[in-house]
Amino acid sequence: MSKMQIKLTVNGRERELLAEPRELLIHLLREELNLTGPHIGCDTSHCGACTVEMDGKSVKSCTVFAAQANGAEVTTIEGLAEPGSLNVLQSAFREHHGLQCGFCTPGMITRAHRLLQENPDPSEEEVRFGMAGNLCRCTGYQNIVKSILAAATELNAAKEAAE
Amino acid sequence: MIPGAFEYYRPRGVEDAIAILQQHGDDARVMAGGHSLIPMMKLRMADVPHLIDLQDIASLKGITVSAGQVTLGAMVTQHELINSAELREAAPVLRETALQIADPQVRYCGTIGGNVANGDPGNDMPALMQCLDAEFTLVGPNGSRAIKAREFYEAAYMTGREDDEILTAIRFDVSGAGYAYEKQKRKIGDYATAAAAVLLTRENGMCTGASVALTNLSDVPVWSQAAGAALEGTDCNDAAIKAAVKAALAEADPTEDNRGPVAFKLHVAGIIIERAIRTAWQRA
Amino acid sequence: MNDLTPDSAARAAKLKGLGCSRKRVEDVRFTQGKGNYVDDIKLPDMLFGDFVRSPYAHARIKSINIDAAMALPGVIAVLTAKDLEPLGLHWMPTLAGDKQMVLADGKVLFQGQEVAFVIAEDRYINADAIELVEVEYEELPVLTDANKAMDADAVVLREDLAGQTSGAHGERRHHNHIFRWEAGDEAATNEVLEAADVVVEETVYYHRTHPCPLETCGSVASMDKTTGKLTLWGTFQAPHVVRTVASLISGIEEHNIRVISPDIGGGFGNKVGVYPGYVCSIVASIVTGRPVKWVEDRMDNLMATAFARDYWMKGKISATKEGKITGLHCHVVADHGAFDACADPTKFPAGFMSICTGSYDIPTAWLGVDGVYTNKAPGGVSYRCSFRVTEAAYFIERMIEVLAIELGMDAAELRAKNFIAKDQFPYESALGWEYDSGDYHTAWTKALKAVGYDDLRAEQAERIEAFKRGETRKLLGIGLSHFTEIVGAGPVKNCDILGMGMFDSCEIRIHPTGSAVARFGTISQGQGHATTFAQILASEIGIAADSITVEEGDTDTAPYGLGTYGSRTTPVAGAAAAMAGRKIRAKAQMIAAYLLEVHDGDLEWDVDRFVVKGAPEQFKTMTEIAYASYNQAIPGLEPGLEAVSYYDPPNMTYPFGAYICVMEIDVDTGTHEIRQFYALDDCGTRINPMIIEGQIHGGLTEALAIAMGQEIAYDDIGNVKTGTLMDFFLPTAWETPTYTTDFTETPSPHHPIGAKGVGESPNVGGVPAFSNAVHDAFRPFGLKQAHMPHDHWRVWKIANDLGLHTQG
Amino acid sequence: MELSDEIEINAPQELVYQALNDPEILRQCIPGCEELIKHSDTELEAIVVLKIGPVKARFSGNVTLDTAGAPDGFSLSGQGNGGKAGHAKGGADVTLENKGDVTVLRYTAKAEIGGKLAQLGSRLIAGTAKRLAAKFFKKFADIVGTVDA
Repeated sequence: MSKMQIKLTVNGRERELLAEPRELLIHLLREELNLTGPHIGCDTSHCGACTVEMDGKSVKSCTVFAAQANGAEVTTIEGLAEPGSLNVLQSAFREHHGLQCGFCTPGMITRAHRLLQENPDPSEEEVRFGMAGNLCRCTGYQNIVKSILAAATELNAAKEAAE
Repeated sequence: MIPGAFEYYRPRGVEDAIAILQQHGDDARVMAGGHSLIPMMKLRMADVPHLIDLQDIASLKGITVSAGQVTLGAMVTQHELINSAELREAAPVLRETALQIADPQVRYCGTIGGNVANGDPGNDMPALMQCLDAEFTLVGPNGSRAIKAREFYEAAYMTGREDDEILTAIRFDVSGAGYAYEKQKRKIGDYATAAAAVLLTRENGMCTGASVALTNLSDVPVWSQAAGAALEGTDCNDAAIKAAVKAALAEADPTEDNRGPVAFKLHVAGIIIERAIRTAWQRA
Repeated sequence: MNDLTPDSAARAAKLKGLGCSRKRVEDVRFTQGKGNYVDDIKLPDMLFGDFVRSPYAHARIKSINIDAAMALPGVIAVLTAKDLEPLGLHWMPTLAGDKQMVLADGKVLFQGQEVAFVIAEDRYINADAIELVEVEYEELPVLTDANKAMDADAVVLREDLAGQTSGAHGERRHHNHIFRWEAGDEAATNEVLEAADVVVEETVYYHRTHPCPLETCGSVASMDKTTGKLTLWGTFQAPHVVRTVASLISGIEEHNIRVISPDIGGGFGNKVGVYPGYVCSIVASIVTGRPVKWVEDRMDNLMATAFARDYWMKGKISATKEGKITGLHCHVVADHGAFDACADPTKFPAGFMSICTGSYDIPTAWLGVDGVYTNKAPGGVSYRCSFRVTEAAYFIERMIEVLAIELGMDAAELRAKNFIAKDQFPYESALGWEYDSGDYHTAWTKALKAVGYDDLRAEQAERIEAFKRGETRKLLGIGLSHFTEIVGAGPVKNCDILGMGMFDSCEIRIHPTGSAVARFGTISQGQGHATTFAQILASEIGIAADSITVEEGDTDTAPYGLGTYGSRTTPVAGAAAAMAGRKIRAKAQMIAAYLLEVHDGDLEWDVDRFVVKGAPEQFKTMTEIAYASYNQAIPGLEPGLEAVSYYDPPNMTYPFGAYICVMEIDVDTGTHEIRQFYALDDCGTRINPMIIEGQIHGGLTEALAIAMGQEIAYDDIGNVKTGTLMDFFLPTAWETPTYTTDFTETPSPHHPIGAKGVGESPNVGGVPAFSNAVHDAFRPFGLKQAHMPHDHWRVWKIANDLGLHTQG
Repeated sequence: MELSDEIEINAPQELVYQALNDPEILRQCIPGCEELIKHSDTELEAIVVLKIGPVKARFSGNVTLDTAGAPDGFSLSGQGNGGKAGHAKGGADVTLENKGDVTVLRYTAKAEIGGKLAQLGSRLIAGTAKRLAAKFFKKFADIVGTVDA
């Protein structure tokens, strides 16, 4: 099948490449752009390890065709913080032991990032519900939830201090 | 998992999409959010040589509430349904249902149109649409026609939509009825073991309008007229509820799968229907 | 830099050694998405390989036609058993002494079995080519019920074993029989059972499930034909064993094989075994001269790689009227699938199932295990448990419960009455293990008190009354579990894998400026080795954990080790770290003595330095000593400061714990809610409490999944019904409860730092706690035993069978 | 999976029995049947396209008829291969009861589905099979009934 021209903005940078329409966004990111943070876990949109942000939505990039992402703005874990630094969520995951093998972590943090954009002060229940599209086999979620709540508190404190 | 190859189309108008459908017949399919279709393509269960992505068709978007009627563009996502303030006012049952579909990521992509047009008995919106007595707009080569949700579903994946038609909009009346969408599932992301949508109108302590519909309890959504009739004219007392549950279950025809055997599903369905009725009545 | 803080405790705190909840060093990479997993590896000219798999569970292969696949542009080769046969690679040895087809040789024996290996330029072409390989099958009768495997008329599965009346573990009694393995004294046990006041008999089934790490299995093989060197990256929990196996089966000299386990996205036992994908990627790289990557998708992973459990355990337990247990009899039918590819120490084909006397002083016992073949995937790995310990714990914790019912005793009290007492350790069990240490009564009392056990029982009694009065449809279950693990495999005298003794290793090199690198034969899959090994060393050698780099997983640099599984890392490699550290310290002491011009014996160790006894102002820190070791000629001593330890543990370690689960069950829908889960663990000396807690949370969540819904289910004709994460239950944050963790600390007497291993305890102890809660809820209505998983419909069925729906 | 049902056909038993053995009528009645070739009185070969939503599988297979019970009934068994979608095997027992001008046809069918269809589509298979069977007999009744009329 013929390849098509795909133009998208990834982590703030415009990228243009040729891809088969059927190429999955996760492969485009991982194979063509070497952004190996998002991972493939289940292939059927259940695990969320491939979560990236696309046009302000958390999406499972294993269930999006590259062609669909044509023209989109995509952010991956690699684009969440300045190179060489951890953002508040990333630090909180480390501080509260919100990860073990690290495989689900990029998707988890990318999803949590969006969750806090939409709901900056979530309850534990809201975090659990809002993170239910991301599976983790190692942590049992307790410290993931703790990390996200801690990040929310810190972000809110910083916002208040700025006001 | 890698899908088979396809030609990709992203038309900007419904007519363009229909033209492509006409040109390729059975080999073409439209895709809304893609979260039912893409996994099937990746599993190589579905082979779609011509894939028509509807995301650029502006006319398929938008939520409108006016003149006592709700109109939803087919490409309105579950996420948008959940977060629409006017919808929360006009039809809170949509939010209640949408929140029980899949998971957050899938709800950003999954659309109301895809959910109702797909014809998968596991989808939640078809039963709700039957409960609301919604009307679907189908546009095809010969123009547009309307079909009632209650007449749309024929069998698993078989609906009243012709191959060259696109479901473009969903319309239903605003009602102040008490509502509930009750669903039992194994986990987040699963289809219903049993689910029920109920709308009840209450006037002077009596039920003056009742609508009951079921999800994943047959190969089509089940709108049970008899169940509604059992409640109408009563004060939704235990006996009436029991009669309604019995009537609804008489129309259920679940099959055994990993969620459990038929007897279990019917039993759970009974409980779920009863809970939905009680919640709806409380809210009426 | 020398730390001049005079206060020892303050200096010790700075080291971040044992007992410190040190933040993990791995996380800086992982949180940025900079982990390096197998599928992240990209080499120039790399090809992609993947399998044509069988849709049938049992069928003869009549023909394979690869022409259409080969005609597709970008397809390099399609390998079948016929291509591998001349190389002797169409079959491979399993870890359990059986052999397994690499590619289907004449027939297929389970759905998803590897039939052909397609090699193509990329994974898209590969996937298209797989569809084009035409395989003609002739269906054969399918055997999925292990209990029927040894019926006289059962279909013959392994034609290659025709006429073989003995296997790797002795006599074969039937064409589908693999082995009989026994422990204990059956005659004596039968006598005790016959003479007992009370005997109960129950069949306890621990269903088939799968470790399902979030990262599937995969490998990248790169054969450099000019140097003759093969580099193999893969999801290997035991990289050195893979190197040895690869050398043995390929004939490539071991020094010419470099095996690298990069970051691993969870293992839980799934990545111990050797899979056809690994072999085929190697062969493909040799054949094509190009690097070849193979990565499973999730369905492949669930259908074809190592399953866990599938034990039918028939038990009898006897006791006096007062509730003192006198005997235990257990016969297991073990469903091993099509090939015996269990990952167990060689002499233990049923793993450590003989720990099934649990935490109890049971004077007489017998265990017999019959392994059988069925048309299911091979495997039988320890899914977050040390070699069948979870089966053993589940068995005894169910038998205790049914015995309590028979005796009319409270199950908590029955346990306490039969615990091995503190002063009985070291304790020799009836099935031959020497428990090193324990204090079960203290832990149990603490646990019961923490949850308010008596109040819970009172609440339960009230609930039952309310239920009978029709005021509620929810029952309350109190799930008790007291487990004893056996981990740290293992002493070389009785534990080996493919002949390799199960020691482990540590090599330390101190740099001149006082920092260090330490290498191990293990490999982390999320357990945080880079963090915790450094902590052990920090306490042993007085160098801050932050100044110690830990490396694992590269067989060219790491010392030989048996890998990470079965909670063996801390008990074995952790001990090696301590012992290597002590060697360093011993040499450091000599250097310090030379520098301070005193005798070795005049010095004492103080956190990070040697101090002259009685003259605290005279000392040499490790930093000074390290520097001196490289720049001073010290008579009688070689320069440098390095040490290696290969540690052969004298015994296993026996972590234990007391778990209590409080569960609400809706009788009508079969749904549940976990109101409380209390987990007390005793893993001996605690290295990093934060990481221990994380391990417990994760293991409990796996236990929750297994007990409450997770299974690999087959239909009658061998279709895998649970091949995607829609049906294979992995709980989300929404279904997972919040856990309360607690601990007691009973150090292992034989381990250098007293540590025992903890990663698997929560799975071992958690499954019976969840399951017992379900059972306990229905106990007042007559339930004795119901099989897992306790998903909604099965729980509903319990209620239905007990007649609890007729009153509603 | 087991299916059973009964249907009244507006034609005499003899005609119904003949129709059941008529490849052309069967071809028209079997949903999605593209080809039905009669190799002998008891051996048939069929190509059937099964369409469930986006899933389209072309099954090719053999059907063997057992006519020992003629004309009060007969049995058939068959197996088919749907390529990547999976495979199927099954059989049906059909009895015909003469009620004057009307014939009551009763059938019980058994089917085993294997491969991806069974793994991924199990929740839809039984319902679909029921619909397809119903569709077959409805069409059959229509055709045979019309022929008679």
